[in-house]
Amino acid sequence: MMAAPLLKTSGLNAWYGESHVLHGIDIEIAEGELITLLGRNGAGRTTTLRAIMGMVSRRTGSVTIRGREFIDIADHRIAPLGGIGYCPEERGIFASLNVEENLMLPPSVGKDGMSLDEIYRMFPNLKEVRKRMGTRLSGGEQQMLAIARILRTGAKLLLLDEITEGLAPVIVKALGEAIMRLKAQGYTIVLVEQNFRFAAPLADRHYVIEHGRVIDRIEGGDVAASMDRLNHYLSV
Amino acid sequence: MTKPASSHQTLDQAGEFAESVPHEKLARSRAAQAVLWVLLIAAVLFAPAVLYPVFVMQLLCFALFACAFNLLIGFTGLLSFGHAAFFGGAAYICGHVVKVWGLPPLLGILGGGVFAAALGYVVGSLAIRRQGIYFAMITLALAQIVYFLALQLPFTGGENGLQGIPRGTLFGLDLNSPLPMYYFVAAIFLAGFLIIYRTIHSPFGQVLQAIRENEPRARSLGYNVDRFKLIAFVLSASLAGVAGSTKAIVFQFASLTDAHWQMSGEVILMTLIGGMGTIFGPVVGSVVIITLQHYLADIGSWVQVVIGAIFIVSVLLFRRGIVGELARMLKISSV
Amino acid sequence: MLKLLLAQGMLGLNNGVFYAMMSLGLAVIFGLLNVVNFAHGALYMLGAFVALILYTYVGLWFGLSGFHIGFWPALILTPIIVGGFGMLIERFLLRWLYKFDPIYSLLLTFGVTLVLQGLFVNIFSASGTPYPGMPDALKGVVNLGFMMFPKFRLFAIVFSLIVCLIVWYVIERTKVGALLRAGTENPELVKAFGVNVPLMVTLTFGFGTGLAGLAGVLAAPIYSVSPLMGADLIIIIFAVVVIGGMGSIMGAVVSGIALGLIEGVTKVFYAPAANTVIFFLMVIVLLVRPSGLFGREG
Amino acid sequence: MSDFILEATDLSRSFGGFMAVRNVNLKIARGSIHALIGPNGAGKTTMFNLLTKFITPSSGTITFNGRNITHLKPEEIANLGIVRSFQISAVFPHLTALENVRIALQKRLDVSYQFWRSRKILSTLDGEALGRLDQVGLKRFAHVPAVELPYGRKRALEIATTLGLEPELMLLDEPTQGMGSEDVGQVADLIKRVSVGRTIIMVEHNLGVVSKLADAITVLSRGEVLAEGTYEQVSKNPAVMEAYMGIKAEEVA
Amino acid sequence: DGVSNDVVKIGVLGDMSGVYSTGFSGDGAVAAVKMAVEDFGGTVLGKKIEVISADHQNKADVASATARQWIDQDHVDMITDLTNSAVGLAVQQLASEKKVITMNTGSASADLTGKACTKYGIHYGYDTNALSTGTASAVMKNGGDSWYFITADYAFGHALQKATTAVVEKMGGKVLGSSDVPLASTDFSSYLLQAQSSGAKVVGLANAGQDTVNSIKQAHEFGLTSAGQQLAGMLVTIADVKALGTDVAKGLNFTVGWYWNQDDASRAWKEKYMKYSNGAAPTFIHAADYSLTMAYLKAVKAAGTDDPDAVRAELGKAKIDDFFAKGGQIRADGLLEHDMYLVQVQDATKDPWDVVKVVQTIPGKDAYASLKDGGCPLVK
Ligand SMILES: Nc1ncnc2c1ncn2[C@@H]1O[C@H](COP(=O)(O)OP(=O)(O)OP(=O)(O)O)[C@@H](O)[C@H]1O
Ligand SMILES: Nc1ncnc2c1ncn2[C@@H]1O[C@H](COP(=O)(O)OP(=O)(O)OP(=O)(O)O)[C@@H](O)[C@H]1O
Ligand SMILES: CC(C)C[C@H](N)C(=O)O
Ligand SMILES: [Mg+2]
Ligand SMILES: [Mg+2]
Repeated sequence: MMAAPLLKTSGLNAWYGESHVLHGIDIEIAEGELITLLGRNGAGRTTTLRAIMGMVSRRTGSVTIRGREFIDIADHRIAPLGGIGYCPEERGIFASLNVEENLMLPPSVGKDGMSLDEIYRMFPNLKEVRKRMGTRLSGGEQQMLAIARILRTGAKLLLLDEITEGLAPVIVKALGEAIMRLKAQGYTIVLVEQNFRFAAPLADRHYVIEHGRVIDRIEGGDVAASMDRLNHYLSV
Repeated sequence: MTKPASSHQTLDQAGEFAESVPHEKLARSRAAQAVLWVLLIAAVLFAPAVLYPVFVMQLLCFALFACAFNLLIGFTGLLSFGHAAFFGGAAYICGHVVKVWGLPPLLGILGGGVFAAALGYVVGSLAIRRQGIYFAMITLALAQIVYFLALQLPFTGGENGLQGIPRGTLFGLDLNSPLPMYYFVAAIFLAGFLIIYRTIHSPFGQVLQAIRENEPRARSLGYNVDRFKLIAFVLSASLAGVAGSTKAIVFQFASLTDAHWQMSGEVILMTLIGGMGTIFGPVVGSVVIITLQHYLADIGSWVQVVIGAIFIVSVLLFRRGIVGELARMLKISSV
Repeated sequence: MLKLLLAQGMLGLNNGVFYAMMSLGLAVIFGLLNVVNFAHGALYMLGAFVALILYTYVGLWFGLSGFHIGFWPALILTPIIVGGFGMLIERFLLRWLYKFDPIYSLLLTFGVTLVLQGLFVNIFSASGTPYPGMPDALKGVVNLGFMMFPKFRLFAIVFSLIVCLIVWYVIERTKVGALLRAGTENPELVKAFGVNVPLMVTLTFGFGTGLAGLAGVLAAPIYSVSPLMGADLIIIIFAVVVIGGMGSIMGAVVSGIALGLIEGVTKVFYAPAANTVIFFLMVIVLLVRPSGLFGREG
Repeated sequence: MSDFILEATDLSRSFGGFMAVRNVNLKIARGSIHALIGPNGAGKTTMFNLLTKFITPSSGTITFNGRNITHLKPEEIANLGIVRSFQISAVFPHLTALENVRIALQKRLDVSYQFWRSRKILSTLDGEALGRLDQVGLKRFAHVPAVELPYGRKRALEIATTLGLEPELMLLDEPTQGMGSEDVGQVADLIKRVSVGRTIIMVEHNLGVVSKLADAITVLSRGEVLAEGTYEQVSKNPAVMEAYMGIKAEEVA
Repeated sequence: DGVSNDVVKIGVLGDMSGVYSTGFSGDGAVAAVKMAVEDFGGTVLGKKIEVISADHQNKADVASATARQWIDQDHVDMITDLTNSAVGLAVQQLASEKKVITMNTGSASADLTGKACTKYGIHYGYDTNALSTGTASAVMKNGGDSWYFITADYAFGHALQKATTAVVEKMGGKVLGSSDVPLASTDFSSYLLQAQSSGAKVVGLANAGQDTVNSIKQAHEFGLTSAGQQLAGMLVTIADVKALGTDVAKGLNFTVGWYWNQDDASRAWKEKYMKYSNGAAPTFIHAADYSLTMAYLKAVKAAGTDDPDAVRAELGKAKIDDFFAKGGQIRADGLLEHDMYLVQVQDATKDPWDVVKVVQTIPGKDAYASLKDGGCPLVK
């Protein structure tokens, strides 16, 4: 049994315009946990995160954070009220801002976010390039920047979407280490990943999503036993 | 792959091409087009029987102008905000050729067209170096230079304009009488319209569409994109010039109004209202606008307010224009 | 000759600061919202009319014949009113077009221009009306040695320069600018960071148009207030902005002033060319530096 | 004729002060599949852009079949038989699959500037276009607008279009990026199939695909060539292992 | 014979909203024409008299298109006002080709009855020659013998500058230069500086309406007059003087075709007119509009038809002697020759519209070019 969930969705439905993408997503995560959302392309994992952030045309059902209902909260108030940091799939580095401006951009959403110093200690590469325009960075640097950016805000609940996509193995490895460290520091993390090998050792629990529904839920400890099932879902 | 957060409708998607649609739609579109062609030709032939011929001639000139403009915006994806330079500039040249050199009007119109083509070559070469909104601004600035030349050069008559251009004769017919003049203008319009239609449905037009849809890809397939754009630009400019020259003969007048940037705005408006990237849209658009201007003339400068409001509403709600929206409702192709 | 050069230079500077303030507003709106605001000239005209209306008509409407709202209050009120009007345009019209090609917002504001100009031509006639509210303190001339220069114009120059500086500072040197730029690039994400982007966009548009309104008030006592006063100005301003580099705040200010001066000096040598010189320069700049003098590449 | 179809000598490109590609020498053997790999930001896409002249090199020369092509324009490069694909899929969205391919075939008819002729003459190409589509398994989608095709099929269409030009040298930028594993396999097979009789250069992060397809590999890192050789050679190279795979790297790099 | 289409239609084609809409054209002109029709009785030869009007926005092309339609479609019998010489020249030529009488009051260019004269074109009220004769010689007599012109850059401005130059040079003066300014400019400062640095004693304003008002105002603003230069407005109306205020305009000399306070008949007419015009006093152009409408209707009546040839012949026959024109005569070239008046701005009197006093009457034959010198090719 787990502690009272920090974030819980139940019956979450979401639409992009006319198209109904999520058909009732139920997930929960307790403070300090790390869960992953797995699934094939187009299953609706990204949309789940976006729906939590209010970044869809319409959403229904329930999203509670620390016990508070968020489904009717205006989209720009979700991050501050929920203390959430969202790292989008496409990284969302701003081309017209340099690295440091990118870092400083998101307003604080919680107490004791990391200072610039701490961030540069965690990602020394960023310090080297801090005056370079955002999109001139290499893919890996952009990815680091996207994560660092939300750590600064004091968000303790992180929604991370495909942070390893298109990255060289060397950087994937480094990111894995960074995530481990964050988890150790008590951050609560929702991870969307294609790269199961990356996600498996990190997660407390996996949710498998297909066609906008959670079709399975696998506890971290059971992964080895459930490998066949997983392979089938993901057809790896 | 990362998906765009929201689907973007670009200018390119305002129109669509016949052969990119399923076959039954294609058949229906063919039928609709045939009907439209018949209607258009009938209207052009018989309009002067019911309407004031000068008014219809004015319509035809602007319709040709808008069709020429549409070749760029609708089928090449280039917004020129300086097309008045070709329309007005050619009008002066035509006027000069006919009035001062004493050549027949047909040669005057030809001269205007050739001049506009040359001007189009210069403006086009400069402008196609940039895209989108920058392209629009550059054409606007270059057209301003043309405007100031029209104001300053002695032969244009400055603010007075070039007045009293004789209509002369065509193959012995006196163009001062309304009907010969009318059918002369109608012939020019239909010829211009045909050229545009053919261009759009030519191998060249096919490449233009490819460029509009994905320029880097067209380039990577070995198409000299700039050259295609430039040819389309020159073609459009010269037809705009023919339209302006013809108008100069009809009204026996070439003036700054025709070269002013507001004229560039007006032709955009006509095209937008009728439907960018549709074959018949610009004709419909110019009929709507000119008719409004004509019949609302009594309310004076309120016309401008009405037209501005129409502009706003069509940008907000009917970006496909009248013909585009109709085609969508009837599920036929508008090209 | 030198005297004339200096004198025309002063007038050029006078025009230049207007160009600067106008293109600044346009650049703020373009650089941050990616909207080419064709209505900028019309809003400048609106600013001048608001000043005139405050002075002449408000009293009449309320039956207080001696009641005028003078220049100084107008200097504050007008930008607010015009900016507010701009915000309405943004909120109710432009907002629906951000997801389409920027050409549509250009066309929309073009329509707005037609409507505004048409309305004012109808109400106030196309000919100008002089603005009677020039404050006494700014009447009269200053002897600059090489010319007599009206005090008011001197005031307009200094005042505009200060405004430009402040705006430049706020946008380039504070987080506001960064937020705005980010908000244009990816509004959804900035929203997800907890910023009320639509409000911010509305305020920015209001701010940019407010600048046009401010230029309008400053122009009212100098030129006569007429519905078409912004019609040709907007085209010049476009050229200024393209030369400066679209969206560059610095570029707008510097090239605005520089082009005013160049125009003024051209008048000494070959007056008819003065109107065209800006467009020639624009062509040259575009040939040499396609992204404008201060524009970012690409 | 030399065994190398394409040679780049001392190729460099800087953006502002930043050298994205520095003194790269590259030789591509005729008829091979040559992979370009390396960490993000190594300069792979930039290399592609340089080779196809979408950007101009700051210095260095490129020769193709012994001919210096350093100063040609992108479309001239393409007309020589060097055709590229893009990192993001590049189709003409509102043309049907058939029309997409036909745009490439049309070049051969030499009518593209003829605005006075009817488009109907293009239908002589339909047969061949269908053949091309068949080759990549898209025949039944011939009349579907490209925009409606799923992602993997768009990539296939892109390849079919590229093949329409009968390129001697094809450059593919991350052809499998963002694909589900089932699509990845298909595209890899496709590349293998069409590589017959031509040379292919590809950028790819998916090492599975690289190991399966590539005859030779060049590893770029920080704009420079880090290693060259076959998959076996390169994957055992310690420098590559450290810089690319991150094996042995202790900290975040 | 008889009346075509059973109606006599008069078209007032003017600048209804632009720089010339007060004082010259606009509502004031339409009011004068309508007043004349009413005074005439509303009918002629038993047929209704109809007045239509349109705004040409100071654009010759708009004017000519409107006139073309008026003639082709609406069967207008006479077109008047035609303020702005570019408009006047265009419409007069077009109308004459189509055999329609034009009676031009608004536009000033002497070319209308000079080298561009036409068979059915009449110019009524004033022209550039008449304006310059009185004003320029008055200024020359005061020692203003070197001139710089600020000229409206179109037919009118150039004609006025040419006519004034002729007078100045004939009297031994010199013209040092000129600046052409687009119609409806709002900023004259740089041209004024140019004028200042030319060192000319007189800055001649060959413009009108709003343009004149703005240039005089800005000349004051930049201290031109306090530095000793003299302004000469070549075409000024009392509406302009009102707009400037008598303190700014004080001392200005200019020429008019009529002034309301010159005699009893005129005063009486003014009183009546002000009821039609929302309380604005008539300028001499408005008076001319009334006078010419009367003259035209009388000619129709006398001819017993609205046939243009007959009416034109009638118009040339009768002497025109009313409150407006003294000893007036429409000549073969179409010009109405009548007396002009040199006036000077005076301090305000108890009537707010009494802004000038007449200092000199210039007999018609001195004011205008003679038939021979006019250069009309129709009269040989
Ligand atoms: N902006 C949008 N408009 C319409 N449909 C969308 C939009 N974004 C995503 N979709 C659709 O929603 C479904 C779920 O997409 P989502 O991005 O959540 O998938 P995912 O599981 O994250 O997969 P991926 O591996 O591609 O990132 C897909 O079918 C996709 O096509
Ligand atoms: N136009 C540009 N201006 C400045 N820097 C650039 C530009 N284009 C690329 N760069 C820089 O050059 C470097 C190489 O970029 P490139 O896109 O070639 O990398 P890549 O190897 O293709 O990486 P990825 O695997 O992420 O696609 C990066 O650091 C990038 O920031
Ligand atoms: C109203 C007028 C001053 C017009 C001027 N007389 C002209 O001929 O253009
Ligand atoms: Mg996703
Ligand atoms: Mg790349």
